[in-house]
Amino acid sequence: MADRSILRVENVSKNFGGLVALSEVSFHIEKGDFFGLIGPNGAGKSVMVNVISGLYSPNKGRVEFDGRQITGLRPDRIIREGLSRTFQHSTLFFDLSVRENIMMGVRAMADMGLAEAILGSSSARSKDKAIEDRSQEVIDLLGLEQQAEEVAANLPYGLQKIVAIGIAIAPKPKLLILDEPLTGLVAAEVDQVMGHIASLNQQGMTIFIIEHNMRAVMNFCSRIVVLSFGNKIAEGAPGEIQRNREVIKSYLGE
Amino acid sequence: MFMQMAVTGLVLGSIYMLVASGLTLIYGIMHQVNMAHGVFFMLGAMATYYATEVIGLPYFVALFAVVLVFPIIGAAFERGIFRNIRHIWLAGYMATVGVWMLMEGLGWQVFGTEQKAVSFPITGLIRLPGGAVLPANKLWVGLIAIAIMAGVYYLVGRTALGRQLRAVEQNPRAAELMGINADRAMAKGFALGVTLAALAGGLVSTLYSVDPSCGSTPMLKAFIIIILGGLGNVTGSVIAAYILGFIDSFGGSLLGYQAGHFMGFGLVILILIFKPSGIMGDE
Amino acid sequence: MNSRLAPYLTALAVMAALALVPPLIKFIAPDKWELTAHIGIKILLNVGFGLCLWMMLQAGELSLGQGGFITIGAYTTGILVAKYNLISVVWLGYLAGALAAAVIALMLGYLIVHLKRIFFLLVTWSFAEMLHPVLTSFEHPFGGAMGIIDIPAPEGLTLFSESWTGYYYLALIYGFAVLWIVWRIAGSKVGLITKSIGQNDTLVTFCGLYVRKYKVMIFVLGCFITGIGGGILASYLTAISPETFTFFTSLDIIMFNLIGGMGTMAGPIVGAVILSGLNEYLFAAGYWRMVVYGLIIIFFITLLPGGMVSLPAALRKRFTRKTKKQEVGLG
Amino acid sequence: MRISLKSIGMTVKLLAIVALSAGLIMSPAMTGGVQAEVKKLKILSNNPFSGKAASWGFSQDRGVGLAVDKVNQAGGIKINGETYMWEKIQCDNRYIPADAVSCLKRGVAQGAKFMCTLGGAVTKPQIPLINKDKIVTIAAIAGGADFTNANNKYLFRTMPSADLTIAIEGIKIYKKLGVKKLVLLTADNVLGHSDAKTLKNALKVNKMSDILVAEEFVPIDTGDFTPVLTRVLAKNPDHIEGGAWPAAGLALLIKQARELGYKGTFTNLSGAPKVGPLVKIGGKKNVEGVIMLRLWPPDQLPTQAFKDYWAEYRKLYKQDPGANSWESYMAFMHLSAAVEKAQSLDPDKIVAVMRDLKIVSLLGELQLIGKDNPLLPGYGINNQYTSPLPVTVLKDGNPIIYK
Repeated sequence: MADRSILRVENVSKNFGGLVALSEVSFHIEKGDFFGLIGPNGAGKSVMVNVISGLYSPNKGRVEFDGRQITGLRPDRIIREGLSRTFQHSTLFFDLSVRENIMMGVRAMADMGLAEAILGSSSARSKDKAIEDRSQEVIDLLGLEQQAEEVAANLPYGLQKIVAIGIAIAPKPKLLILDEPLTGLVAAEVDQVMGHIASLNQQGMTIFIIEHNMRAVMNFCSRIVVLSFGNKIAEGAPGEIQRNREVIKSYLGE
Repeated sequence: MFMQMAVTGLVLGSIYMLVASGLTLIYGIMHQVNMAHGVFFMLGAMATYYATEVIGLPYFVALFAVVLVFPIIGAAFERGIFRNIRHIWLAGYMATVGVWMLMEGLGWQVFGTEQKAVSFPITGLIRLPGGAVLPANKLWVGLIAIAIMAGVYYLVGRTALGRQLRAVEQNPRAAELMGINADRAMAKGFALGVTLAALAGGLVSTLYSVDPSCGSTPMLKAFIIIILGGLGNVTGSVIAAYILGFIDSFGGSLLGYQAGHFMGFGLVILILIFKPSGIMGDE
Repeated sequence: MNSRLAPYLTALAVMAALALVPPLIKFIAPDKWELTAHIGIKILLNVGFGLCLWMMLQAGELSLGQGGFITIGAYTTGILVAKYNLISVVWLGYLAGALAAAVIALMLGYLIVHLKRIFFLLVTWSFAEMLHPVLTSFEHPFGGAMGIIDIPAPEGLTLFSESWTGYYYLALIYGFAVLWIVWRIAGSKVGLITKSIGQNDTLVTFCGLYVRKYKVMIFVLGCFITGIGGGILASYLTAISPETFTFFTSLDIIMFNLIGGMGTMAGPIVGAVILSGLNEYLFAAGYWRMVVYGLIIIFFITLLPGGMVSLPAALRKRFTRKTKKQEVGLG
Repeated sequence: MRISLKSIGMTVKLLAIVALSAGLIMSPAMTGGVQAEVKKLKILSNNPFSGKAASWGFSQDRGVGLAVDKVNQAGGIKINGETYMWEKIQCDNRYIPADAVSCLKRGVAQGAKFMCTLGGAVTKPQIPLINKDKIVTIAAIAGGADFTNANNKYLFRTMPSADLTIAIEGIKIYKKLGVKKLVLLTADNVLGHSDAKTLKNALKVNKMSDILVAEEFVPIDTGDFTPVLTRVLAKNPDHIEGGAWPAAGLALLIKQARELGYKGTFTNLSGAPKVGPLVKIGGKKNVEGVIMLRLWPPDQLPTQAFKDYWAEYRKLYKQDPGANSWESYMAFMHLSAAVEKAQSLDPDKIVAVMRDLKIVSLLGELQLIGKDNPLLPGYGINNQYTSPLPVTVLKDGNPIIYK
C-alpha cells in the first residue's frame, strides 16, 4: 500500500479474562501527523499503547507499522523498527545521570558486544563515540546541558518528563508515542513539554499522544481518536471532536 | 508394600505440612522468606526437651508452654530485627540467615553436641489392612498436625486477627487507612509463624532426635513445599506437603533416598521456571 | 598523569605490592609464610567470586547458586585431569571447567532469567542443592560420596620451590584478572545497560534492547569466571567432594557483597578480604564460628546496610549530627 | 572512553582500601611467635566440631586433650636436654573433606608437625599432604589397606580397621547368630562404602556371599528411614548391619525398623555410637540386643588406669567417654613416648621408633601391628594400633560383654 500512513491499527481487540479492554478498534496515523488519543478513565488508552508497542499481544486484529506487520513481535524488536514510546508514570533510570539515561535510548547501544566492551577494541571505541555524540545532540536539542551530569532522581518533575522524552527520541524514531506526558505537571511545565513535542513534530517526527489535558490536545493535535469503554466512538479534527455528541456524552455522562 | 508406602507418604506429608505452615504464613503476611525457620523449629524441640526431660513436665503441658512462650520470642525478634528492614527483601532474607547462624551457633554452645531425645507419650503400633503398619506416635503427630492446620485455617479465615492479617497481606497501606496497625499485625503474624515452627519442633522432634542442627532438614523440606505450593499460599502448601511426602516415600522406597531428594529440588526448579505462582497459583 | 591510565597504574601498583608480599614475609617471618599464603589465596579467589556476583547484582538479580558453579568448575577439572586423565594439561582443565559452568549457566540462565528477586534467589539455590544428590549418587564420573582426589597442580607452578608461592601468584593473577574484566564491563556501555536493567528492565526493553540477552550474558560470564576459580580451588585443595562447596559457600559470596556494600565495586572486594580473612581465623574457633557469622550479618543488615565502604560516610554523618546537637545544646 | 575525575578518585580509594584491609588481615600472621621460653610441639586436632559428626570429633579431641594435659603436667618431654610442651590446636573440619584439607594446610602453616583426625572420608584427601609434609598422624579410620600401607608411613590408625571389626569379629557374630538374610544399611559416605567393600570381601572369603540380600546407602543426616526400610524389609532380612552411624542415626534406624515390624537382630560394627543417646533416642526396648564393637561397659572396665580415665572424663565433660576418645588417648601417649625415645623431631625417626615401641596404657600393652599379619592383608607396615577389642550387647539399656 503506497499510502502515507505510518501506523495502521486494524480491528484490534484485547480482553483480560472476561473484561473487554479494546473491541475492534481501527485507526491509522499518517506521516507527520500530530495524532491524539483521548477518552475517559478506563477507556483502554494505555492498553492500546501497550498493544502497539508489543507489551500485550491482541486477541484479535493486527498492527502495521511503516508497511510491516508488528503484532506478535517482541517489544524490543518493535522499538528497533523505529517506534518509541514513553510511559505514563515518568519512568527513568533514576540512579543514572541524565546523560546516561539518554545514552540508553541511543540505537547503537544494542550493538555493543561483551568482548569488545572488555577489550576496548577500535570498533568499540567508535561505537562509544557514536553513542556519546548522539546523546549530546539530544541533550542540546532538549536544552539539558546544565543538568546533563545530574542524577535523574534529583531533577524536578517536569525535567524528568523531558528526559523521558529524550530517551525516546534518541534512536531517531519515525513515530513517537507519548503516554500521558503531562500528568502531574504545573502549567508552566506543560507549556515547556508541549513546546518540545511540537518542535519535534515540526522537524518531521510523527507524534502519537495520549493525554487527559484537553486544552493541550485540542491546541496541538491535527487529528484525534476518542475511545470509550474499549470502543472507538469518534475520529477527526479537534473541532469536530469538540462538537461530537457521543464524545460529550461519554465525558460528561448522562 | 504399596500400602506401607502410601501410609508413610501420608504421615510424612502431614509432618511436612506442619513444618511448612509457619514458613508459608510468614511469607504470606510479611513477604519474608524466613531462613530462621529451622532454628525456631530447633528451639521448640529444645524447649520441649528441657521442659519434659530436665524439668519433668508432662509432654502436653510442655507443648502448651511452647505455645505460650514462643509468640513472645517471635514478637521480640520481629521488633528487634525484622521490623525496620522488612521493606528491603534482601535485607529481610539475610537477617533471617543471620538469626539462623547465631541461634544455631549458640545452640551448639548451650546444648552441646550430644543428640537428645524427647519421647512422645503415646506409643504402640497400629496394624492396617494390606500389611502396613503405623506407629501410634506418628499417627498422633499426624493427626495433631492436621488439627493445628485446621486451627490455622480458622484463625486466618474466621477471626478478627485473621482479617487483620489478610488485610495487611493484601495491602499494608490500605490496611493502615482502615485503622489496622500494620506493624502490630505483622508482629502478630510473625509471632504466629514462629510459634507454629516451634510447635512443629516440639511435635516432630519426638519422632526423631534433637540437636542444634535438627531444624535444617525439616526447613529444607518446608522450602521445597512453600515454593511448590506458591509462596504464601496456605492451601497450596498443604497440597505440596502431601505431594512431597509421597515423593519421598515412593521415591525413597522404589528408587533410593538420593533419588527422592533430587526429585524434590528438580520439581522446585521446574515449578519456578514454568509456574512461579506454584501449583495452586492462578495465572 | 593521563587520566585513562591512572586506574591501571594504581591497580598495577597494588598488584606489585601484593606480589612483593611472599619474598617480604619469607624474609621477616619465614615461619608465618604458609599461613599468610593460605589466607591470601583464599582472599584473592574470593575477591574474584565476589566481583562476579556483584556484576550480576548490577542487573538486579542475586544468585544463591554460585557455590554450585564453583562445584561444576572444580568437578569438571577434577574429572578431566585427575579421575580419568582425559586432559593432560591442567590449564586446559580449568578452561574446560569454566566452559562447563558457562554452558550450564547458559541453559539455566535462559530458563530462569525472567524470574525476579526472591524467585531468582530460590531457583539458583535449588539448582545448587540439586547437584549434591547427583554427585553423590554416581560413582562414575563424579566419584560418589568420596569425590575426586589427587587433583594435580597446574604446569608451571613447579617453577616455585614450594606450591604455596605458586598458588599465591596464581590467585593474585586470577583476582586481578577478574577485577580488570569486571571493571572494564562496569565502565562500558554494556555495564550501563546492566545497571539500567537492575533499575528498570521494562524501560530497557523499550529502549530497543533485549533484556534477556544481557542478563543471560552477564550470568554466563560470571559463571564462566567462577568456574575457573573452581578449577583453581580444586587444584589447591587437591581433593573435592559433594560437600566441599555448599549452601554456605554461596552464602559467603553474597555476604562479601553485603559486608562490603553493593553500591560500588569496592564493596565485594572489601567484603571478600574481611570475611575470608576472618573465616580462616574462625576455623580455629570451631563452633563459635556460626555465632560470629550470625552477629556479623545482623550487624551489617541493621546498623550498616551500605556495607563497609559506607562506614566513613556513616561515621561522618554520625559525627556531624552529634556536633550539631551539641551546638543546639550550647545555644 | 570518558572517565570522570570522580571515578579515578574512587578507584584510587578502592585500591587503597583493599591494600589496607589486606594488610590488616595478614598482620596477625606476621606478629607474635617470638616468645620461646618453652618450646612447643604442636598437634593439630583436625576434627568435626559442628554438624552430625561433632560428637565423634569432640570425643577424639577430648581424648587427645586429656593425654596432652597428662604429658604436660608430668613436665613435658625432653629431647636432647631441652623441654618441650605439647600444644593442641583445633580446627573444625565439619566432617567435610575439603575443609579438612584446608585445616591441615592451616595447621602446617601454624607449625603443627603432628595431627589427629578421624573418618576415612576426610582423611583420604589429606594423605598426599600428610606424606609430603611428613605429618605424623593418628587417625580413627575404619578402611583397610587403602589407608594403612607402606606408602603412608606417617599415618597411624588408632581404631581397629574394618578388617578386624567386620571381617573377623563381624563374621564370627553372624555365624554365631546364624544369620540367613543380611541387610547392610549404612551411611552414604566413604566409611559406609568402605565398610560395604570389606563386608562383601569377608563374606566371599567365608563363602557366605549369598546371605547379603541388600545394601543401602543413605546420607548421614537422615531422620526418617521409613522409605528405605520399607524397601529393604520387603526382602525379609533377619539381620541388619548398620555400619557407620553415630548414635542418633543408628537409634532412629533401629527404632523405625522395629516400628515397621522388623523382628530380627542388629549389629553396629564400626560406628561405636555412644550408648546413652542410643538408648534414649532408640528406646530401651527397641535397642535391646544390639551388638556393638569397641565399647566397654562402664562397670566392666579391665584396668585401674582405664577406670581413672573414665572417671576423669566423666568429671570434666559430664558424660561417658566415646570409644575414639580412649583410643586416641592411648595413641597419643604412645606417640609422645616415641618422640621422647627418638630424641629427635625428625618425623622419619619418630615413626620408626613408633613402629617398634610397646607401652602399657589404659587397656594393657599397646603396640602396633600390620606387617606380615595374615589378618591384615596388604598392610605391609606396622601402623595399626591394637588393644583388646570388646564385643558388647545391649541389655536393659546397658552394654554388657557379649558371649
